[in-house]
Amino acid sequence: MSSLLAIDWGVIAILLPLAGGTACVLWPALSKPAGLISVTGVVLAIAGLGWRIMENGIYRHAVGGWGAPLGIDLFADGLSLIMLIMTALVGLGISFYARRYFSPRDAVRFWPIWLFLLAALNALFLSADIFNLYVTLEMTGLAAVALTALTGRIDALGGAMRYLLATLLGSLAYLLGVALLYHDAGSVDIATLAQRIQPNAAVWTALGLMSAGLALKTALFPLSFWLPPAHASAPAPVSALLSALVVKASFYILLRLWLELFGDFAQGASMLLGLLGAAAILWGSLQALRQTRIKLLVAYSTVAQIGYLFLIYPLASAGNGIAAGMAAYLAFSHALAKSAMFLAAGNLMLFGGHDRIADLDRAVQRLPLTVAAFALAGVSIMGLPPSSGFVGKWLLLDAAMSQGRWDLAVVMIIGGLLAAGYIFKVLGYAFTQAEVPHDARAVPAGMEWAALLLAIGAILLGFMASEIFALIAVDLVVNADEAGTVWTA
Amino acid sequence: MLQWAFDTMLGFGLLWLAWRALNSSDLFKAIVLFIAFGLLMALAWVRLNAPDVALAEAAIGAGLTGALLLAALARLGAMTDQNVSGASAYPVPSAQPPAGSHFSRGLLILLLSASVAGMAYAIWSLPSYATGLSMDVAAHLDDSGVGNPVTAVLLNFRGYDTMLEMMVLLLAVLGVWSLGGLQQQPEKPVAAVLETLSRFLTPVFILAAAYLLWVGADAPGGAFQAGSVLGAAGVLLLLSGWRPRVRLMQWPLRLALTAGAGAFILLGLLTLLLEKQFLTYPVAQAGRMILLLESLATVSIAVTLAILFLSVSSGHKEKSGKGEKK
Amino acid sequence: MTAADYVTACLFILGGIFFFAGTAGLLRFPDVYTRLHALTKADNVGLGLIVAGLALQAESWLAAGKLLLIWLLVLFAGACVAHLVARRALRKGTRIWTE
Amino acid sequence: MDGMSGNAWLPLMVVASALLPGLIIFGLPEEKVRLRTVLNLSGAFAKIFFTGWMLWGVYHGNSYEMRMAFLPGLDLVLRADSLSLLFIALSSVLWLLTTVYAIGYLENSPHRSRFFGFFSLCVTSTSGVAMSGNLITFLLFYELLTLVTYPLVVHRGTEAARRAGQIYLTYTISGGALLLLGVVWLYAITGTLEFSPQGILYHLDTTYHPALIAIFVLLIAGLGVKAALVPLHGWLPEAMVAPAPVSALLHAVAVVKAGAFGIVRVVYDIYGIDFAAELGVTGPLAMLAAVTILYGSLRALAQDNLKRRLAFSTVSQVSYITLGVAIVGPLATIGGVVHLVHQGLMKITLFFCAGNLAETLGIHKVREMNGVGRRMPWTMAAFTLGAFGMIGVPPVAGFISKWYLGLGALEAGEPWVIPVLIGSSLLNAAYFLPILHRAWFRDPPDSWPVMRDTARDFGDKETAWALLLPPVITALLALFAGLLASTWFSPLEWVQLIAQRAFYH
Amino acid sequence: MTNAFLYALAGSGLFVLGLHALVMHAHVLRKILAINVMGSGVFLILVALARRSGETTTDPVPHAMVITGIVVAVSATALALALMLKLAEKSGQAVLPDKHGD
Repeated sequence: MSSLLAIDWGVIAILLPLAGGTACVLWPALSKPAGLISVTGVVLAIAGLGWRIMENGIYRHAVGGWGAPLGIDLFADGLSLIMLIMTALVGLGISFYARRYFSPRDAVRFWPIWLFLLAALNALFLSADIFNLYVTLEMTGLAAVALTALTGRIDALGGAMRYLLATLLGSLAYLLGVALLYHDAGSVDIATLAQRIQPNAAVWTALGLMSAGLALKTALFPLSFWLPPAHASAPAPVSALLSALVVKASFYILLRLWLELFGDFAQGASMLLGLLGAAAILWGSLQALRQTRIKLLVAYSTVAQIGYLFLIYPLASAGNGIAAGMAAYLAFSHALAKSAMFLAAGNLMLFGGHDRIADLDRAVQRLPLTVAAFALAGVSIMGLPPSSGFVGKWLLLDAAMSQGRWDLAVVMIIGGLLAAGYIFKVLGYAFTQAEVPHDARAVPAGMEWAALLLAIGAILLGFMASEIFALIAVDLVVNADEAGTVWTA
Repeated sequence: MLQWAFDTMLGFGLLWLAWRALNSSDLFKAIVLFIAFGLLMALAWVRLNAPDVALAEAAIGAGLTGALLLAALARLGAMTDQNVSGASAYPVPSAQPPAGSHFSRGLLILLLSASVAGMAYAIWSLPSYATGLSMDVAAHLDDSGVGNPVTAVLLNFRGYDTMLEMMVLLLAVLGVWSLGGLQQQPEKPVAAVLETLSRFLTPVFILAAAYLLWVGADAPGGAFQAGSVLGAAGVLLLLSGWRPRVRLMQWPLRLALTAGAGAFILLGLLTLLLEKQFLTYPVAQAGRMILLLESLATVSIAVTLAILFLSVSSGHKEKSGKGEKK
Repeated sequence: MTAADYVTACLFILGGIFFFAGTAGLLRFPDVYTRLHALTKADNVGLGLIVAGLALQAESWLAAGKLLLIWLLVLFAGACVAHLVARRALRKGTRIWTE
Repeated sequence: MDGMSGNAWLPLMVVASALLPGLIIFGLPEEKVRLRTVLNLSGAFAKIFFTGWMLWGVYHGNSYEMRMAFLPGLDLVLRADSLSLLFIALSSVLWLLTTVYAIGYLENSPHRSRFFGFFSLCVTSTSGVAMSGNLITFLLFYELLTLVTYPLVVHRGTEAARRAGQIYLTYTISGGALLLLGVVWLYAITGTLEFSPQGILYHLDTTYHPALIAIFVLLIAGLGVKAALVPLHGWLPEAMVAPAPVSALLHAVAVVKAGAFGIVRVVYDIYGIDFAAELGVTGPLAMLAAVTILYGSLRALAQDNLKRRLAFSTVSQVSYITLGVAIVGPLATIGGVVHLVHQGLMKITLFFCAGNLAETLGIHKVREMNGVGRRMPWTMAAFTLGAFGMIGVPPVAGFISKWYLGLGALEAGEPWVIPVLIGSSLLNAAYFLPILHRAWFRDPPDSWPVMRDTARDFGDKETAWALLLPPVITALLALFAGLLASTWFSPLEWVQLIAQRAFYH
Repeated sequence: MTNAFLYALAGSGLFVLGLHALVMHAHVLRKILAINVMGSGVFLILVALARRSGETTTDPVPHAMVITGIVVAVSATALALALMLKLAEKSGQAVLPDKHGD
């Protein structure tokens, strides 16, 4: 067993999908099996990595044997691990959905790009080097854009174009920040930087540039203009990937930078992020409420839910460990719920040939598993118990209340109400007979179950808050000075 | 003093050209100005003692990007010609009136001025002497297997970045392929002079690429530069009407395309197995391994760039040979 | 300063004049064809003079050879490109300037 | 799952006895009628069995508690104490009867698997509400109840049902949000949410009192939505579009009682009745309850639609519970809490009967009820018992509640309650007696209203057995709860036990 | 003192010029040009400041980073151009459509 423990599962988690993607390019006919094998392998590798981290604490691997700051280190603590688990599980669910979703012609296009995206995400969550993060960020962005445009329909092309420009702009701003940090402190390794940087003009400018760039890529209001058209026009599994995982990538980098580098001196800036998050909740929810199509509704819901993630910044003063735990938990919860929602929306589109909400026509009877998936995911998005969304919201509310942040608490409550409004709008019509009956196409059972299982995951995660916080605590034990603030449940 | 004057002029020249390129009324002119801007950038790299970057910039930044832009513009002109109206080819909906009211434009200018001032201040406040990682690089150069520090960083110290870089290139091709081909366009007859030119230049390009690759170990040059020169040869051939046979090219093409990425992956696995350390070369073998990696990467880069050019310039997607089953 | 240096300086000045004239022509001449004339003149002769000047300063014959090679390549490419541009202009129906 | 030792599994079994059949039923195809019926009934019987077991145990001083880690610092707790068992016992008995009734009512109608699935989940959440050992567990099941009743409200799939569902949700979700805000605030102050006999707040410094009053308002507002306190009652009459068994369940057991039960818990086990009185929050609550009692009765008077009249009657009657809770004193407490059971028995009878009239004869309006007593004597006999109970005619159960409420008010020195009780009783009589008069003393029409499209022909039979038995049984239960109030197994006896524990600890 | 700061300042100027054009122009090709100019600006800053280590020994790490960056830029440009062409083929013009393409 210990030999299994010695394997560098982190490297495997990056290499495996890369190899799979390359194999897809070489043998297009084998795309689907190669894809499924790689994704399953990644899940196993992440499980191995998780085991290793539980046993040995923080994972660090010096690529090339040089070690930071000269070389690049792979690095995983509890926070990274949770993001990796999120990616692996949600990716697995979406992959099994995509297995039936794409025609053979599209499958050849989808799988290699998705595998490269998966590799990029894994590499990103395993990175501890701000320039390496830039490369993985770009790789993520290009893959995401390529997937968005997959249908070749005009709205998808427009959405992808807007998305590409936004993501490139975001990356450039981030890279400029990297340049300033490097020239200020002489390293791109996060741990080294953390020891060296002082709040001076260059660091502040880097902070502004990187935050703005990453906020743009995460679609923080008002930089969210690109998200709804892209996420709504992409094929359903791709929308799920984008909303569940891709926006989390840039969010994770921002969080990491904040936790390790900027958090100590950037209180004012964190207030600004929190304010924008609150605005995002209100604006995104109101927009979602106005939509007449499911996918746009779900896309705007993502804009709103991203807002919740940013509320962590002003509330983070309670201690980094708690902030990281809350952020990881919220991100995970949203990833499960939102992917389930997009997949369910895809089923409904396939089923009725459209995604007009008012014409759902008793979908609840004719497509029960799908509507159940949508509803369960919706429960989590609304933040109603028993679900991970509820737990996440509870943690945030509790933090807000203990710090006297009434404004944020009220925004969260209102956001939950608005979310209930837009989700039950869909469900209400799903129960109702439409005036004109519609023809329907069969939906493969595998696709229904993929959506449902992800949604059930979003519910079950609600009972695993203690485990998530225990994982976060893994690295805090090593950073002993913060161990005192860890919650032990 | 003379140097200062030159650098100042070059700096302002860059800014001026960029401004002109971005705001000229005619798109063709804009692209030509942009290419000129790229060449000036190459000069700036030389002034900054960065010959490797200068080579890459001249070949990729100015050369291939320029070719891509021009090809796309030509396609765009032809397309809007066919699809919309009988407007002339080049001035495609020229310089659309910039969006936004006077107020918002004023606000934007104000914001941008503020941000440039802030950035300038931040840059200015940096210490005037800093070595960065150059000491570390110099200390380990002997163990890296190559003598050119830039190559050492690219292929050894930060080889992992370069590995992901190869994936980005592959991803670009996949992305362009996944869009599907454009509508076929009738092939135009190619000028005899161009054909001769390409026939004459191709061997020279190949030779130059091989030289850059070889010399990259110890002097400016390397896989990216060599690959882009080779890619340029491909572009030239494509321009002069050369089209590889679809059936024959399927496999070799895909192999060439993935050679660099595949080499990195295999080497990564191998080092992980043998050395228990990802992408760690044994010091004695490092030079050879890097050369091998670079050679395969050069092929991949060249093919990638040529395919990208082809995809943008013409409707042919058969060449790329998407493995579709009818 | 050796004699070679003086020769180099002269060659540079001459080359510079050609480049200047070529650039002036490019900017001032009335149509594509005449501008091409100015441009290629500068490329061919101006660059040739500069290369010659540099070659005198070269450390080895090999370096001088490389410089010569560059000049030849530019000559060749310049000629071809000038031809292609002129051909394209003709095909497009750009009229030749006459007084 | 820590704390699973000893008697931990019984509360879990009570919850599971409704949950598991429900989940299995979701997966059943429509035509598996027999299997579904077996599952439903065995679940209901199992629940009664486990409840009886726990009743026996609690009576003899045992305690049942299941604890499970949930949030950092907060557990999910299911605990059976005397109060929760009262509610559980009520819900298990009524679940069994309603299930029988629903099987008869929905015979041959579509989507039954879905219906019974959500029905079971509804009972699951009610059991959870009843057995919650702290406020977070209560919140969890309380919100779950909202979610699983929604599909029942919109079950018919018509545009009207969708609208009604929207109104239902607007009220309940907003209420849930207020409740959540209150609970979080409370937690931020106290750091615990456990229910405990003297409350958890009495030791707090007086500087917290304004905040605690605000929290009380939030909590009552959140709970008051489901308990249909004026002005938060608007959803209840609208939810009448649901099928009759749903209305019966919503109004007699699950939803409104969850709200009322929550108010009892907050006043007794979070604030503590003495501390609540000290804060001065009980007086306004009692006033609010009194207003609701009168307002609901007045509105009921004006309704012609039978179910809507019953709905407004519910608005009025449920507030007796709140009233009893808000009057500080053991006797009033007894009156209020015992009404939890009494009102449930009586109101479900009335709704069953209304459903029978609609299902058998197509009668939906009061003015269509002329002479219906002759056509359906048993049904109307049950209805009459229920109505008498509502009015407070001895010896039906409703009288007991009102009697204790009145005594309690006098004991607590709040004599203004007496006129409210009398006025309400008069109003009750004013809207029930005309119905009874029509049913028994007017001549039946030549033909009954056209029946629903799924209508069944019962011939000379009064109606189906499955439809007739439940109301008759519940009516008898309501009667006996009053008649035998002084025996050891009556609800009143049990409630006296509860009041004893709340006041004489 | 070297020319490092001069070029770095020019780089920040390029970044902002590009940003301005990116926001102001509707035509996608111009936006792509703008992104490229911005990229050049960032690269210039990255390499220019590496000159601070002296005339003879420059820091090679930023050089390697910029070469990496140039390759990313050309990849992104190619993808963007292909997208633009496809969009123009479908919609007849190379400007971004209004928010929701329906």
